Amino acid sequence: MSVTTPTAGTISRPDLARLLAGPAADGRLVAPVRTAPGVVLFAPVRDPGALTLEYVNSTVSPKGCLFPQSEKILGWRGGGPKLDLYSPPEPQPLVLFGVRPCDLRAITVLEPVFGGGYPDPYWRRRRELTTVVGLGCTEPGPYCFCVAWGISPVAAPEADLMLTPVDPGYLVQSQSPKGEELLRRSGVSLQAAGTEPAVLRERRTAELTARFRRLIDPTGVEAAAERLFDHPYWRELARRCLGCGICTYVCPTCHCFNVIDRTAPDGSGGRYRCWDSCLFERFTLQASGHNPRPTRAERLRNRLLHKLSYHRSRYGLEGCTGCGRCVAACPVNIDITEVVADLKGMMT
Amino acid sequence: MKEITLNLRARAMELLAGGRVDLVIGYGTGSLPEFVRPVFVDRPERAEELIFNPLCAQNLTKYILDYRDQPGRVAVVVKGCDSRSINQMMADGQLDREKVFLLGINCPGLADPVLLSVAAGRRDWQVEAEPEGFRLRWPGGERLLPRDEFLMYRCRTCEHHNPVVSDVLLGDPILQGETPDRFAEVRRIESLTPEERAAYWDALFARCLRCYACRNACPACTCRECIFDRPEPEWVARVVAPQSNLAYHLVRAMHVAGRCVDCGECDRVCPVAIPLREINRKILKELAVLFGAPTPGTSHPAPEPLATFAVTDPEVWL
Amino acid sequence: MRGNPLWPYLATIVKIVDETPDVKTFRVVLDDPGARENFRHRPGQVALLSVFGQGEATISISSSPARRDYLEFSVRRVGRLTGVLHQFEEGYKIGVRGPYGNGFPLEELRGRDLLFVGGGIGLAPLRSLINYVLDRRDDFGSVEIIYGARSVADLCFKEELFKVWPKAPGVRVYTTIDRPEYGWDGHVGLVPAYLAELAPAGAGKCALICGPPIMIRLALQELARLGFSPERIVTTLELKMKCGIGKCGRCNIGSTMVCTEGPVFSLARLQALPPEY
Amino acid sequence: MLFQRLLEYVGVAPERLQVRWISGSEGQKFAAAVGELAARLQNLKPDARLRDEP
Repeated sequence: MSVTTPTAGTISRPDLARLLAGPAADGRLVAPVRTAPGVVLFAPVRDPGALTLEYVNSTVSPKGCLFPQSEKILGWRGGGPKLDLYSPPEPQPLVLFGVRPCDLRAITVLEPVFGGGYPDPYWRRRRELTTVVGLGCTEPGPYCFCVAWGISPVAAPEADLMLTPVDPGYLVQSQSPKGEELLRRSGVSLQAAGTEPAVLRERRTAELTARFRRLIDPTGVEAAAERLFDHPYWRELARRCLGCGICTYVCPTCHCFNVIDRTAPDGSGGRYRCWDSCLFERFTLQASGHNPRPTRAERLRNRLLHKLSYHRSRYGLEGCTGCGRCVAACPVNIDITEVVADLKGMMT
Repeated sequence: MKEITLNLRARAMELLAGGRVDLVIGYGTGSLPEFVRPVFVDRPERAEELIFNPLCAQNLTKYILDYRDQPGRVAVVVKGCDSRSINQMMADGQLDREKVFLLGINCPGLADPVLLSVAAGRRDWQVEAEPEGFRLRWPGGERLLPRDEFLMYRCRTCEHHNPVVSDVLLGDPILQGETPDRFAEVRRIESLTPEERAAYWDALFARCLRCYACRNACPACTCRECIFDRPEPEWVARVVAPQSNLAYHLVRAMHVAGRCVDCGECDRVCPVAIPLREINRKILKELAVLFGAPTPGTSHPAPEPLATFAVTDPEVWL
Repeated sequence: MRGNPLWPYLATIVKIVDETPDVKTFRVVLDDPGARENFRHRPGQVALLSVFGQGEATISISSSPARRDYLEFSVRRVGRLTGVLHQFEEGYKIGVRGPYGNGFPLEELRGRDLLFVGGGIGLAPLRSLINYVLDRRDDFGSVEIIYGARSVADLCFKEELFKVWPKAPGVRVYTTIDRPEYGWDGHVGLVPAYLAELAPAGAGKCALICGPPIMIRLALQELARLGFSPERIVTTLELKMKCGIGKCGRCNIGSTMVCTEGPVFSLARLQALPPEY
Repeated sequence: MLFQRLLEYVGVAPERLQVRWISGSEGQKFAAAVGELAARLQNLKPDARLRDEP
């Protein structure tokens, strides 16, 4: 993603609606929508007025725009000796608005997984077709801890267009050709930015960092996790785990998937890539009946260690971005920040 | 609820110290004041981890199944709604009553965390039950909230403040009073036109993540191997789509039909707040209409509406 | 859609051999000549076979890379997909994706004496290496093959086991079955016991072992007792794989992805991994 | 009965589910019942909510 000379400036609130009016009109805008009390989801939005700006973060991460929960990866016709494959339809170009810095960092966290040795064309294509509009935070949420991983709540290079709320409007920073394209097509002109964007971000980051409810220091947790692999802590923690998929499905960096074939009555069919969860019982069950992770303890350990250790040792990147969704959504209060503190505590 | 907590701790310590049970499953404080979580106390000195406050919503009875095949006895804290699960699990042959000690709690009604967050305008708060209502405290503020406006949805139509089965009662009995209509929401949905009903449920199931939290939290979902996990035959497509989400919820509702005790856990654990219980409550209403059946688990042994045949049963399709 | 690692090459089944009542060897030829050209595999590598409508399964490539014009997969009927595959006939289309995995460490094996220890279908990945060794006989030292199965009918690759391999230079084949059977005058007993009985000298020799986990565990103890060093005992792990390219997050042992960094591991490396396989 | 009412509740046409009590020896009754079901379904347009799309 080549970064051209970043143009920056401010726009007013009504300008924001104009910025998004084009994509919204032709059904290409995905933005946060309050769908139920306490539930904000990224959804297609036809009228910019329908999206919400009063949200700390969405209940489910916007990962689904780049790595959909169910995606047809190929189809076939015929069967037996006569069979041919066909490609799925092209995904639709999208404008994804309202992505917080923790979810923007998640794109970088997932890049080596879907890029890497065997580049994944589906992720690549959706990345190319999606213009990501980031929105800086004004207030840390009750369960956020992004700064613990060195993420600024108001800055993220992954966004094509980065908005930072400044009264009365927004500071807009275009960080890619796609960002500039969106600005140009919307006809919204940027007024001169009062203070230097970088300076403003610096100040805002420091301000917000002081207002986080709790901050963890994850340094050393990777070594702790390695050493405590066999510790009974995991079995004790997993006693209350329901073994459901909530924490993995709301998470912006979980990337595990299953490949499932579906057949129509006439024998033709499609192959789907769908989200899967290492918490599910059958995730590692082998045809022979052997399961390397037979109980919830091993599975919960695998999920937490993937975030706190494995992702880093495989890709040199933290596996967690501190969005706090799994802390908010877990029905039995399995809190990853508490696990980090426990693991480090057990090492001293 | 403070004296309930003290009674609970004392009784748990006594049971553990006396070797009557090897484990006490109850509620404990969470990683943050607004969270409560299941705790598994296996030593007398850990008894003071046990608490009871207006957030203790989880139905702990399903955890008993994890210890069913292990030696020793387990004690579990049960509220009124949870205790119906005990009766139902016994009726399903899932529970050996001798191996379980029931710490019954007379529950006056719990607070709805979502409503409390709206009242406090933030999510980091603490709540305590007081005779006149819920005392809500957050950094820099405090309010006394009227009880019936902030009760959890399930508690507004509570049928059993007092456990229907227990080995000991840890609070003073609460006057049950007349149960308000539990099927108001079901009737509202029934009053819609078929197209409106279809649109209503489609919109809800469209946001279902198929995370299976509703199934994993449900005390009536006790199959050893669930059909939704088995790829062969794939009764319901594992691919998340409107059709398979609808099929999943209908099939699950039918599988727990006549056994769902209306404890409200599926509602509570759903990460995208789908009012799942209105499906189960529709079935409960039909069971009441067709067979005059009370809420499953109200008593044990009791004839199960879908497992027994009576000559008076209606034969609509004969 | 080339350049798509999840897109299988279409292939045609040209020959099906019934090895045992529940194992069939499928010889397949990739339809697209270009694909045939650049599908280079090393012994011990795996491929993901697509049975359209059932999904994909990870199967080791049991044919030697030296024989370039076809690929062979020996598949035991254990589940849904393999069940349907076993009903396929010659001429049917399947999908092949791969080759994936690291394969046997040929550089370390070159010039050494080799001991193959196989159990049941575990002979399939070893067969790829055995035939490779026989195709380059001078590059390797002596070859001993200890192989066992539940019964005579369950012995895989009988043609090679009794007629081809014993006649190859410097190769000794020891076959056993679990329980005595009418008409079988060979050795009777489990593979680890037979291994202890034969007691091949371990110094400088590489051992390659594949089979049911219980056989591997017992045989490993014997090999250690016979002086085989953990670096030179090599096995393949049969974990569930859905993508084969290190993305679907299923086949990890700790942070090691078996599909990309395995499935072949030396005992030394296995012992360094967390006990989760 | 129960399932039919549940289907109705979620907006699926109840006549898509028909239940009959037919013994093994009542061949004609079975044929008639199936014929009747097919006839009823003819005038119902396909319900995309009930068909998995491959």
